[in-house]
Amino acid sequence: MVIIVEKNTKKHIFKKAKSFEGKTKDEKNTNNSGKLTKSLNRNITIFQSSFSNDDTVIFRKFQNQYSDKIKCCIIIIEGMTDIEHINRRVIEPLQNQVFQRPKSSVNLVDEVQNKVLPVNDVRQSTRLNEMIKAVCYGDTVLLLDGCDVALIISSRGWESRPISEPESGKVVRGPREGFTESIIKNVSLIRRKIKNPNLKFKLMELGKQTHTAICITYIEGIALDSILTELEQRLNRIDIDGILDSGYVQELIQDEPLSPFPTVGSSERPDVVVAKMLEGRVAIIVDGSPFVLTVPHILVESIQINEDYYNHFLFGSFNRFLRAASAIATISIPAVYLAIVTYHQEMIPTQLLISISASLEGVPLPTSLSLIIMMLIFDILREAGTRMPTAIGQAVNIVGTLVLGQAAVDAHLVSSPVIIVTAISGITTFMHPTMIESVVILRLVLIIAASFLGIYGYLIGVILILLHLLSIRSFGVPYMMGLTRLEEHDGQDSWIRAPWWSMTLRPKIIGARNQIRQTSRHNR
Amino acid sequence: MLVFVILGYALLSIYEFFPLYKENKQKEFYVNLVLGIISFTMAILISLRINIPSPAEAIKIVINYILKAFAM
Amino acid sequence: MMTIKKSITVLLLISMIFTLTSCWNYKEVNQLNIVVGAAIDKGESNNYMLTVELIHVKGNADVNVSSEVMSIEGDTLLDAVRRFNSITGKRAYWAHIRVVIVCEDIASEDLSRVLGFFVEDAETRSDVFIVISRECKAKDILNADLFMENVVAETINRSLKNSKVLSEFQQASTFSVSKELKTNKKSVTIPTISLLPMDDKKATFINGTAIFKDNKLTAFIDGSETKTMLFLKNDIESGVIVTKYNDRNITLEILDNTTRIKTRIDNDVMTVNVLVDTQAAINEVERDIDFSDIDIIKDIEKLSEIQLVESMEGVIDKAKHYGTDIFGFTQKLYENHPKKFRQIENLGEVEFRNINVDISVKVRILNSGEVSKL
Amino acid sequence: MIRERITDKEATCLLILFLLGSSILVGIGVRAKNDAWLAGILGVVFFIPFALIYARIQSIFHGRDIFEITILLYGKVFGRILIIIFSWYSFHLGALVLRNFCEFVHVESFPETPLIVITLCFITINIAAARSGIEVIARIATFCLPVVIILFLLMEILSISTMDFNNIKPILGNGFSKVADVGFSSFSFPFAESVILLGVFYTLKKRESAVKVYMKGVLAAGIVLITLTLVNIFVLGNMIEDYYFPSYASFSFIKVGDFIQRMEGTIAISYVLTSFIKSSICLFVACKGIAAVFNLNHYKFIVIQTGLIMAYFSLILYDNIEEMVDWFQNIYQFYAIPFQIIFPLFIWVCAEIRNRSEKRDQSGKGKKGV
Repeated sequence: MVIIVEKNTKKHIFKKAKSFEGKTKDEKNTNNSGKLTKSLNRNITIFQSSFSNDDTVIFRKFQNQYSDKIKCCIIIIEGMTDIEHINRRVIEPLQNQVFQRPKSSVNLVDEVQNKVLPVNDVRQSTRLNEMIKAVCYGDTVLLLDGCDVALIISSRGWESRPISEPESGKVVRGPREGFTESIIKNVSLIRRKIKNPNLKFKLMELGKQTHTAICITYIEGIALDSILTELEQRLNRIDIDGILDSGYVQELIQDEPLSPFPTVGSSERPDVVVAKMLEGRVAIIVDGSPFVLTVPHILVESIQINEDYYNHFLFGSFNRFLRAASAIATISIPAVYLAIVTYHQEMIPTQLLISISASLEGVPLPTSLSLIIMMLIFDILREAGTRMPTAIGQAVNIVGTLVLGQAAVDAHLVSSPVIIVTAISGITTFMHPTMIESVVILRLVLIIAASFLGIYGYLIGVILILLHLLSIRSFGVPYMMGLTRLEEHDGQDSWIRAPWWSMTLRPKIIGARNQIRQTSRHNR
Repeated sequence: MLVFVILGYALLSIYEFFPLYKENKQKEFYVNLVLGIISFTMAILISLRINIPSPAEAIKIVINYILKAFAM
Repeated sequence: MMTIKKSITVLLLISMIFTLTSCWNYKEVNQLNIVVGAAIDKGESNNYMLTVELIHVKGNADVNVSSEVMSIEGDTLLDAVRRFNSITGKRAYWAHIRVVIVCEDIASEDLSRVLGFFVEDAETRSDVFIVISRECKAKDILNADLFMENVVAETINRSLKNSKVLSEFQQASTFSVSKELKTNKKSVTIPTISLLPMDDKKATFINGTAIFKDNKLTAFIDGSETKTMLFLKNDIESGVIVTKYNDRNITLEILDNTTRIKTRIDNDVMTVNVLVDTQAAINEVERDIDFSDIDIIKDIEKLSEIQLVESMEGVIDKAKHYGTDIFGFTQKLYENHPKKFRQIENLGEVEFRNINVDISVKVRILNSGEVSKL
Repeated sequence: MIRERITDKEATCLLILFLLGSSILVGIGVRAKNDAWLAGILGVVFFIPFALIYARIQSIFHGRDIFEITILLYGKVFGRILIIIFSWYSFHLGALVLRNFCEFVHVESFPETPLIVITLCFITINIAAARSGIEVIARIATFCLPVVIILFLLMEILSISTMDFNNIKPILGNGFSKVADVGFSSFSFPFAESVILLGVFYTLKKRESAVKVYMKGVLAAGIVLITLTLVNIFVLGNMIEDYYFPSYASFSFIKVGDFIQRMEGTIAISYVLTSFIKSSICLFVACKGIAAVFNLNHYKFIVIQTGLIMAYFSLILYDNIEEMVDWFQNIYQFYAIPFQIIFPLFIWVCAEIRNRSEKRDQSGKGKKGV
């Protein structure tokens, strides 16, 4: 699939180049290398042929009012550029200022760049490709008559969402800002938190069609070089036509593409990302996506929520414990219920057994099947609820949960314990939003395993999952790090959240380069 | 039962033996093949309910013999 | 490549689980007939007649529990158990059984044969209460009329659980009985159950103890004798002692009791010292006794001590008469002096009759148990 | 191929779980009835010198597995014969453990399910574990050990109310010789079975750690097993030898109030975990052994087939559970002598001699140099 797409794009580019070569015959010699000519009109036609059938491209020709010889043309794309900025800082000085055309064309460009334009980012260019790209990015190309050198004036500016609190991962306590779709804003959000020259940003571009900007961010001296080089290698390997969200990148750089567990983290919150960077992780900002990726991502991070660190450590630890317990519960409860009810009835107290038996009276479906169906219905409701507008979503939820559930029990389609189990398991799913994807799948797998060998089937399933979890790594870091051993160092920030004054070291492998987070005696 | 056994082993051989053969790991391939044949015959015998003599019996007889010899 | 391989492994494994295990032991709860009580009688044509009490559940939202009793005969117990399937259609489920009632006749033949099924089967729990039906068929007990409860077995279960309140019968489970049977140094004792007529109805009534020699029922003792036996076994926690003082009945409530047993083997003579230390409260008194007089309390203590010793001696004599060591003295002797005991055992002289029992009882009245002085 | 490494702690967890595997199921020294705990203590005491020998072998040849050591000491032909013997034992032990556990599931929970189904289901996780390598098994062991220990502690505390402490009397009622005899069998099962771990501990980080791991592991496992045996005696008394799986039976008496009862299903979790670890290690070592015999590059290619053979082998070993228990109690301790005592002694003596001569050589060379 991927290969075909690649071929198509190559052909397309080739075609474009060909057509533009054919049209202007005498530029053929000069334009083989994609260079400008000295004639303004020809240059404009070159650009026009490049942007043929694109009406959003504006070619604005104008002259200096004091000198007819100075003819200019700016090329911009509507909507991508800050028009006001161009009018004031480019067109106005060029039209109104008095300046003489120097003898050579190069000098004219220098003159304009150095003396006329009050813009901070202006560079000269002779390569056509660079200029076309710049136009596509929203920069302005200024062509001058008689010069084969053009000026690229930075003028990117488009409407973007203001910084607001993100929908996911709301907090009671903690900063209320979230990343937006603009990479520049996102970078500034991170920069604002770490005022330190060690904070590094490496820009690169991905996507052969979309040319999406991507920024690798890390703190030098904390982030491991091995992780960084590995990440760069993987990013360089990416060969895709377009990237519309950081999810693309996430999937393309993952260690275990088939694992249901995420090995790349993502967050919408600058404070979370910065905290992770301070532990030695590397962040990847993708233009156009409010979700910033962090690597390496290990399982513990799924139960670490930023608020844990802002609240009292006991409360934080309690919440963390609840989250861990409900993570286990949400995948286990349906399977264990199924195993006990269909295989190990001796474990149920007699009273309970009687009421379960009564609730099963007249239910045609076997428990295993009804449990699977209910789980699927729950997932359907969840999926429907997220896509719906809020008002309708609530209605769907009410209909789904109350009406359907009650009706199903009344009509003897499912037994009421099954509904209860589904509901508990469903609610606990939402304790860790980042895990939903994996939880849904694992739950079904465990239900199926339990329906075949009871509690032993469930255990086999759990052991298989554990084996999988223990054998995968994220950028060389064991995925279960911190969870297997309850030692002081690793355990401080896994099952519990130790008080800040005692967390003197960074996580073991991730922060191996600079282990010391703080020297404890200064704090206590 | 027999169908399951044959089906399972067919799947296994696709999964296991072909890659080894392709990668030209001859020694591994042959050892694995021998083991595979052993396990396949055992599976077939078990599925056909043919009694395979247990080594536990033999060990028991030998050890009892030795113990008696020592007791003497 | 490796990851694809791995996923294929996982798929293969899952498919293996799918294809290889079809659900042999899968059983839905409503496909089960929950057995709560079982009664074992002698059959008319076959060896055993098994009567079971099944839970009958009705209603979905508000559960209605009632029970049904049915009987069937079989050569062995398992045979009878399996035959139930052909009557009810559903599988009988034994994991929640509460009580097993064994008829006198069967108990006097061989108890261990009955126990086998309950202890060895994986489904039945091994600590089910066991009682012996006296002067009626075991089947009739399960058919008794109900008072306040829906299920007969549950009623029996509760009264057995609360046996400590009255101390006129003890608890016995299939496990404890088979354990004692195996020891063969202690006679098995199992509470007896009978039917008590009440107006025109018949209620179940647990009282007294059946005594076994080896695995055969040999004798019965009544409730008060059972209480005395429990005193000797250090198995009493509460209960009452009724004493006469100046022709007036005084009821002492036992608050706490410890019985210590000391054993001695000198020159092949086995002696057991029983030290009973009881703390009691005067609870129900016919009027006109002044408890402010300490001497009177002393007297009552004395009287009750004598009374206890007398009754204990009586029970021990009775046990010696049947040759059954229901108190576990032999076991104690063996535990404390294994070597000497072995020697005597090898001589063939270990018999309960040969054991000397010395009893000393101390009753301490802690308070008068009255709320007010009046 | 990255060389696998396990920390001391992981190794200790591995050893403890290995020793607990299937021995918590069938109990140790049950033939000694109420002196089983004494037999257990004797077993530990007997084993300590051997533990030191095992550890010594590993620390002399630090970083090498038992197969490399054998070939180094005895050459290619005789060494291979020894390897075959060792891997056979590992293979056989794995099959025994598997059979043991599956028999437990079969008898206690799924009497109607054919044994082969249960066995195949369990061998899948063993194969998966052995394929993922010893590092993963070790890490899963650190995960499992707290679960196992906490479950046992919980169950033991809950079953206090059902205990009868008089059951332990009379101590040494059947004489010391019986206890010593049973003590030997509890030496060979489970303690001396840890000879298998010689095929695993080449991954240890430090030279000295083998001794530490062996001592810590054996003592911890001994304590767990002996407390468990004591609990069994206190609860079951003289009935202990009537049960195939005494600890399961003794935990079945637990009642918390009227509501929570028949808790023994919970303890099955620890049985699964320990048996899983033990049979996985056995499968791993057996595969490594086969790979060493045929000089294969990697053992991973043969895990599936070896695992399947192990499963079938465990099925044909015995016709029924009585036969199995009888074999375990009367034959196994003699059968295991060559593998548990003779084989390591052989290696150890040879290794010491070689070690001495090497040292002498080295010191001689050193003197010459000076």
